[in-house]
Amino acid sequence: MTVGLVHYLVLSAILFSLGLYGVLAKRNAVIILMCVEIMLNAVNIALVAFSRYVTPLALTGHVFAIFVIAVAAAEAAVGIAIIITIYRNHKTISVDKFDLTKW
Amino acid sequence: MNSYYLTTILVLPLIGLIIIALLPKDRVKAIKYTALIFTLASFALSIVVFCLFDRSDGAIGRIQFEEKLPWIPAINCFYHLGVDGLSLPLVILMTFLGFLSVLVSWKIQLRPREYFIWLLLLETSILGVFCSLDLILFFLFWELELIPMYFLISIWGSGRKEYSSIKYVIYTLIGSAMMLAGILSVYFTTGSFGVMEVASKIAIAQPVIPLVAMFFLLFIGFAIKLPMFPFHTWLPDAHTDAPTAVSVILAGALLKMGGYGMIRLVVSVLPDVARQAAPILAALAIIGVLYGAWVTMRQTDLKRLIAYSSVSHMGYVLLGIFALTEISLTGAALQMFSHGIITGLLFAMVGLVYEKTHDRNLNNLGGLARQMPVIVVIFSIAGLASLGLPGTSGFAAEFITFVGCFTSTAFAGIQIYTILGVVGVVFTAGYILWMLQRVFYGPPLDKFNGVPDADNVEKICIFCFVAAILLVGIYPAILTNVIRLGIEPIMKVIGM
Amino acid sequence: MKMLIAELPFIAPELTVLFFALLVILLDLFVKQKKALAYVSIAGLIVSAGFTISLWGASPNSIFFGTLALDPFALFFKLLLAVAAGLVILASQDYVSKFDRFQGEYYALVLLSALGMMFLTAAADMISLYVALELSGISLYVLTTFLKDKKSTESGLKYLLLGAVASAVLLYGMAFVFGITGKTCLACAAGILESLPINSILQNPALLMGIILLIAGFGFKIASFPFQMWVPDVYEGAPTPVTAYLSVASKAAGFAVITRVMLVLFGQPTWLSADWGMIIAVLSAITMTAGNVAALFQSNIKRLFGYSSIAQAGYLMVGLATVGMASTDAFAGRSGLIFFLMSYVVTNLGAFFAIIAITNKVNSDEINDFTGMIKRAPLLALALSFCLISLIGLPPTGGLIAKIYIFSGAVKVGLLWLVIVAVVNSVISAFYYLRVVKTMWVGAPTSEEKVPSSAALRVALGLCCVLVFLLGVIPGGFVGIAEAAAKIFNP
Amino acid sequence: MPHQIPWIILGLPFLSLIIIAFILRPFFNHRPRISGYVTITAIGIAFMLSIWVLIEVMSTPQLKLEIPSLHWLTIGEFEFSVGLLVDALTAVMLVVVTSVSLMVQIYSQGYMAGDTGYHRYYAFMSLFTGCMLGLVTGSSLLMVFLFWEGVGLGSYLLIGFWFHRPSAADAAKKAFIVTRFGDLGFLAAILLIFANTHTFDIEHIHELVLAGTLGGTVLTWAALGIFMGAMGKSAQFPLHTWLPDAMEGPTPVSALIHAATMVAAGVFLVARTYPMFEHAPAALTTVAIIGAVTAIFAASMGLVMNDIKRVLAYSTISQLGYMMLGLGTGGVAIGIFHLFNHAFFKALLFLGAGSVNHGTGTFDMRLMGGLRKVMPWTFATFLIGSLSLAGIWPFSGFWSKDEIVVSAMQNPVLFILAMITVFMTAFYMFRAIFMTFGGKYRGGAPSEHGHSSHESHGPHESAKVMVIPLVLLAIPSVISGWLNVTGLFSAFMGHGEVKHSFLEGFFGVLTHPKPLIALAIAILGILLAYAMYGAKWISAEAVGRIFKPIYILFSRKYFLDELYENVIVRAVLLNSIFRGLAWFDARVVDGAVNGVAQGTGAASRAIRQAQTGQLQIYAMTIILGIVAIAICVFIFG
Amino acid sequence: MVFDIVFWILAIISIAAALAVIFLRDVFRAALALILLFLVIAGIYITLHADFLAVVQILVYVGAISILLIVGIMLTRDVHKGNPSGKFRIPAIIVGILLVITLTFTAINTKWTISDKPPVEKTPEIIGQMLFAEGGFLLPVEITAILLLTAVLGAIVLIREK
Repeated sequence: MTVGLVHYLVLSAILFSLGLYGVLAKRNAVIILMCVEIMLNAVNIALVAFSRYVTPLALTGHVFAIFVIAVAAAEAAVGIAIIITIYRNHKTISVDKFDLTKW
Repeated sequence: MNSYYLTTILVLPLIGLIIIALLPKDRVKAIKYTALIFTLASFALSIVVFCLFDRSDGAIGRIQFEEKLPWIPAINCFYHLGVDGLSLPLVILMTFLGFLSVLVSWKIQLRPREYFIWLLLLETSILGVFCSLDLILFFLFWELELIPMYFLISIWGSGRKEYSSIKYVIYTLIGSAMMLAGILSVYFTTGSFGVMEVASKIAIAQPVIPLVAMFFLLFIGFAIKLPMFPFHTWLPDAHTDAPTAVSVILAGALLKMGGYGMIRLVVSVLPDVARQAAPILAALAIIGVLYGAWVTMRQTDLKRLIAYSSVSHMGYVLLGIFALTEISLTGAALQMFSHGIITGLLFAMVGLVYEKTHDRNLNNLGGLARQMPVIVVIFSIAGLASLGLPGTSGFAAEFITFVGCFTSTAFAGIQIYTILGVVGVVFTAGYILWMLQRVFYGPPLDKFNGVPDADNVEKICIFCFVAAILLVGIYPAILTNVIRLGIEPIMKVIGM
Repeated sequence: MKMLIAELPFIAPELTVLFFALLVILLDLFVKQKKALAYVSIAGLIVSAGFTISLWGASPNSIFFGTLALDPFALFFKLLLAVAAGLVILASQDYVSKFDRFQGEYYALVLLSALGMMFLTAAADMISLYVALELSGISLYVLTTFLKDKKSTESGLKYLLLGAVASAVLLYGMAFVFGITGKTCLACAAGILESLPINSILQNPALLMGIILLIAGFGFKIASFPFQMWVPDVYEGAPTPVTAYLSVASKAAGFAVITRVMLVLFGQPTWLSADWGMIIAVLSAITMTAGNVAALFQSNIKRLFGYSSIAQAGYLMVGLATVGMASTDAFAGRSGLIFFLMSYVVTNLGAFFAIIAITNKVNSDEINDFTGMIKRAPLLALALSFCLISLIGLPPTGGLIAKIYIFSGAVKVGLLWLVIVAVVNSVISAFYYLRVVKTMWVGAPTSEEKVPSSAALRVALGLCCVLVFLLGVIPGGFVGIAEAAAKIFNP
Repeated sequence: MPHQIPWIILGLPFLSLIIIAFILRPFFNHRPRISGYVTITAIGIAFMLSIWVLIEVMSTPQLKLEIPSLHWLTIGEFEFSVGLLVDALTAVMLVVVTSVSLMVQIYSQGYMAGDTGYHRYYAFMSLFTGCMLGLVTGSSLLMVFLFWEGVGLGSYLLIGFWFHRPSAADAAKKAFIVTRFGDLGFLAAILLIFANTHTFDIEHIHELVLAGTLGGTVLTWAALGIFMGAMGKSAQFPLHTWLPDAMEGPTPVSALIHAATMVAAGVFLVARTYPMFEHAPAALTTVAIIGAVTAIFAASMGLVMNDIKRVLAYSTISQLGYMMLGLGTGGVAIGIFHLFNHAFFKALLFLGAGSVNHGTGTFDMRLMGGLRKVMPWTFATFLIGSLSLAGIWPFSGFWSKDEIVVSAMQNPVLFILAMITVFMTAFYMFRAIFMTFGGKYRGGAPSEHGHSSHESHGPHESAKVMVIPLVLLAIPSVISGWLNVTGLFSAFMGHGEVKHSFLEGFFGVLTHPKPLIALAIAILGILLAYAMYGAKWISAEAVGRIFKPIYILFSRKYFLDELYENVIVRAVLLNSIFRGLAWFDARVVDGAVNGVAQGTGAASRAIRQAQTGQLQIYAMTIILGIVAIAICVFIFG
Repeated sequence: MVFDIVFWILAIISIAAALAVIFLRDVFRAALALILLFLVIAGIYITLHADFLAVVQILVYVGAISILLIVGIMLTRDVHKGNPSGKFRIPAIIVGILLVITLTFTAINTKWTISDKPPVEKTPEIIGQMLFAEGGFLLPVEITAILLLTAVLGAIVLIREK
């Protein structure tokens, strides 16, 4: 069978879920941030795939992906900044330690 | 058509409230007198309205002193006030009690300024309920009343005041929540918020939900307020822990909101369902009457005792309403008024006794007749009125209710219910006389030596009550001639 | 390009805010009296609001090639956001003056987030929507972390990570919509969707997932169950003014955007809108119940308001569900939603301002430390009680009218069950709101000393209370505004 | 005669009440006698007017006055009006009430002298008299019921006049509640009648009864209901228990209320509504039987009482039973005639007892004796009363009792009962006489109200103001019976007509067997009493020992009080049912409410437990939510 | 055909890389795996004829974001702690599987409207057009600019000591 849209979608789904698993399961905040990036990339794959197969002439999907990448960068920057600040306060970045605010 | 009597009656307490709010905390005397003046003015004005009220047959079913201004045009709801035969007596009752409750709380020490502010707000809100002819406005005032009640009970109350106040609020809110749903479904059935229009429109309209559902959504709120068995348990707590004046208003006017609402918004809007539901509700009413009386027999706290007796007495109102005859409805309306002044007086008297002796427990009281001759006389009159002695409003109201119920053809076996209701009267006599004996009779107790009798302010206040009780008792026509104008159109709707 | 220039005036409000944001950052470098910055920002917001109002008459259409909508709905929310942001800044002064650095940045970030939300409410294209969302989001993450203490940073991290996940989810949803329609512009996509030869959502799983993922993405912002769990934690940790800001502005923006997207994108055909309307209805029922019940015994005032804002979101979603149920109706549900938001914004802000002043003094968010506040700060306590009463939905406040109004819409479209759930919920809510009131009115104060509050804050508080009162007593005009503002650009 | 007169009669006592309550009590508190004078004047005038009314009624052919009724209130098509019905019955009752009341008021001037509650006493007395007059003049059942309750109130207040005594307070409460219980029947009957006739007007109802529109079971039930009311007020078995206790009130009160007037109201009521009973035979029989049973039942208890007032109280009950018997068997005339006579001699006896008490300071006959010499007037009048009560020719009691016995003869059982009662009556009355006035003085005790301690030095005749009423009452006690010697009274009551000349009837009666039997039996009773208490031929103690169980049964009043108060009221109602309900209310009804609250609270804690603060949990819920919604939609959507 | 084979290879590598990011004990290695992943995804873009996007991907992700993340790792000196899993491993797996099932189900069961037109070459011009020319996404671009500014501002505010 020839590779088609669905293959790309499934791939993106798998990557998305893997990223999600990372977010849910890992302790290290930075790793979690990485996993978020993986999720965004997965979405990008879907977008580009759609753009390729649904609207081959208009590259809206690509443009969308570019914006996503830009935003991802910004998010990563702020994310790292926050992680550093929190490290200063808590002397750790493993997220399961952060439950001062609960109930 | 806009004569601003009613608005003035409503606003007078508010003005007083504002003035009091502006007065400095420590000017207690000024605060009291302001409250007194404005409530009195409101009362006087309502009397004027009562006198100007057109009692001719032409006025049957006509709203008088109507005021109608657009309020929320988007959902065509109006600032719409007006009184008819049904609401006018209750307006009088409220202004009367409002005025007297100020006298009752004349000796208030704790944070008087806030106290009178809440009291006046309470009066306005209750008056609003009786005057408003727009469902939304009605609901607004209905809810408004909760706030002052909450503060009055939880700050100036006694005993488990916080529990009682929140219980009161939550319980009432549950009811009014359902009521709101009911009101909205009525609105979308009839396209109108007009209390008077919906009755005529609902018959022809296509209901958005089954009428029965609508009926009980509306009913439950009023049933809780009335209070109908088994939704009554908030009442003893609220009464017991509320300050005297609040008990007076609570028993006197607040409960009447329930009965009023039932007649105005339930029976006359959904008569067919009312007819179907009558047997059950009448049965509950009777249970309320007897059960209330019997539970009262076991009470030892004076306030609690009277509170439970209210449960019993309001049962007659419910019975009268769902006997669905003109006489019974008139009786119910009269019973509301009469219970208002009688129980109001009873609570005022309990307040006096408590204030003098600092005790409300029947087991500790006794032989007070010697120390407080005036109080014993008035208390006895109140008690006898409450047990329906002829010549007092209690008899007139209950007798008319009985006659109405007994002659009713609403459903088979209502005569039996009526007889059971009559039986309730004996038990009333039982606990009232027992209470009087426990409090006042028997040998005087040394610990109460030198407790003062009622002073002049208190005398004025309680004599006003007695005058009202006797007036209505001896010549009930003074009210029934008015009530008739409100009831007869409803009877046309019910068609029985 | 010329056309572009010609359209610039239409985003004058946003431009103003942007300009003033930058201005504040610059001034921060050489202005000693930091309070001035606050007033500069407020001035900016006022100007922006002025522009917004002046644009009101503008014929509803889309600008910048369909990336931005210009309709009363958007304009109204811009106005609302401007007001909210302005009031928050006004009330922030005392609080912020405790920071020794970054006051300028604080105000700038507030402005920038407001800017993002303004774009968000007007976004007519998924791309601009996503970017605007992130703009507001990122600035809010930073603001949440602003205190840089243990709680604040923790909240910041939670907010950031969960927000990132949520936006990824949202993005996936958009991807699906894009995949089905091949368009990113909402209106155009809607056009395609209508023409699709399907008569049940089950025939097109992608569409269903798209809807669900979008609901989830926005649900995170408006704190709808089951996407609401971040709310109490973040509210507790964030600086109190920011909490206030979060609880009103970001929620309002969230509702604006979800309403627009749902209505424009999935408004037609009606069976579709009915489907997601029902989903929202169920979620709303659960949301309000969860919020109210969880709040019952909450002892920390900020957390309490976290839960309370969840509950309020539930009530608002009743309006949203109504929108879904009657998507063809001119303003069914929307007007209710808008009116409720008006009332909610002023009420919640008022409440928070009082809380800011009090907590500033007593240095604690515990409700027990509010005991006897009526003696220490009569006006603050009174105002707070008033706002709480409005939140319960008792007269004479906007809360009651708002509830009646929004519920009446729901009853009309046959959501009576939901309304009953909602009213019962408002009963439950009375319990914990009144508990706060009682604490302030009954009982002896822990200390006798008065609670001070700056004039600015008192002004803000007074404004809110007056508005709450007016909304409750003469709602006619406001309802008119709400209905006018309910017009969404919908080709 | 202007038709306002009856209204004036009715109004006068209330006027005096108002004067006392609002003028004398507040402003002339230190001059208590004034209120006495006011009351006496008012009632005196009322008495005069009543005489006038009586004459008027006699002179009118249809034996009744037309008095326009007043409109009370209207509801829908229903008119509730109040009016006066002045016919023969009313006229007689008016005279009885006003006259006895007048006597009692005068007497009270002496009896109550120096009591602290003097004003209150006369106020209550006026109130009672007014209500009593209203009761007898009322033209509609509604009005009758109004004042019916009113006299109940008066009785309550006056029994509890010395409220500081627990016994008095208890007695008052008991009296009110027991009679109220009877009133249930009355009220129910009124409702029933109204439901079927849409009127309260007695005469109108009678017309309907005669026309047959009101009849059958409805009528029977209505009649029984009315009779239930009558049983309550007239202390008929089994609702009689309150009357003996009612003796806790001042003696004049007992004389007026619990002997002459109020307790007779029940009899009056039955007479008033007699046509209904006539057309409901079952009801009428019930009246007769209850009457007979009550008569003997009460008499039997009267045999063993040592408190002179209680003796009189039981005799009252028994006599009321007689009246009922008379009504049930003979008719209005007979019953009312006995009521008429009884009113005078029983009032006389009570006042006599009061006078004795004043002299000796006690009511316990075992502490009296030998008063014949020290209190001649009292003795004489008391003797007359007793003879009359015992039914000795030619005293008034003889005539009415004779008629009742004769009419009771139609049923042998009732007749036997009546005869036994005659015997017992004679016995216990003279037992009382011998114990009180015979023998020698046995010491006395402090009086029922403390102020008369100065009288502790030996018994003495009472003051003029007390003796004169006794004398005045003694006269009718002798002669009032003669009114019907010629059948005049019956005729006046619309029952038969004047048969024979006075003398013929006066002595002729002795030629008939039946009266003679009754007379003989009465004399036997007197002789036995003499034998046991006068001459002491037979030792009362011995008799008591022989019939110990019976003695105990009688003296303990057949344990009815115990049954009512301890068993029914306390054990069954208060401590079982009501306590149970109170528990139910607190635990179940209110418990449910609080339960709901606690349930919500539990839910709240549970939900908050989920809020662990672990952001990964939160993220997980987000995703789970999405999946769940998707699945739900796929399943239900 | 070539593309197909390339796709399969890249797909497998990318998944492997993702797994590596998650399961590698050493944080640095994880970061490197992430970079690898980014590169592979760029490759996937090429198979989708998105060459310009691929370039952007490499520039931004590999060039910027990865570095940023690594810096983050350095600054938070948690390296020795490694890359442990939290206590929610099992539920996380379940959730992940559920999600992947849902998404895959969606992807497969939807009738996508595939157009058979060949994809355009010369993507940069067109993208340039769409970003900056008339009828394009100029406004989002501007907003993104502000967004980046905000991010910088925020980062500064947060990083610098109080």
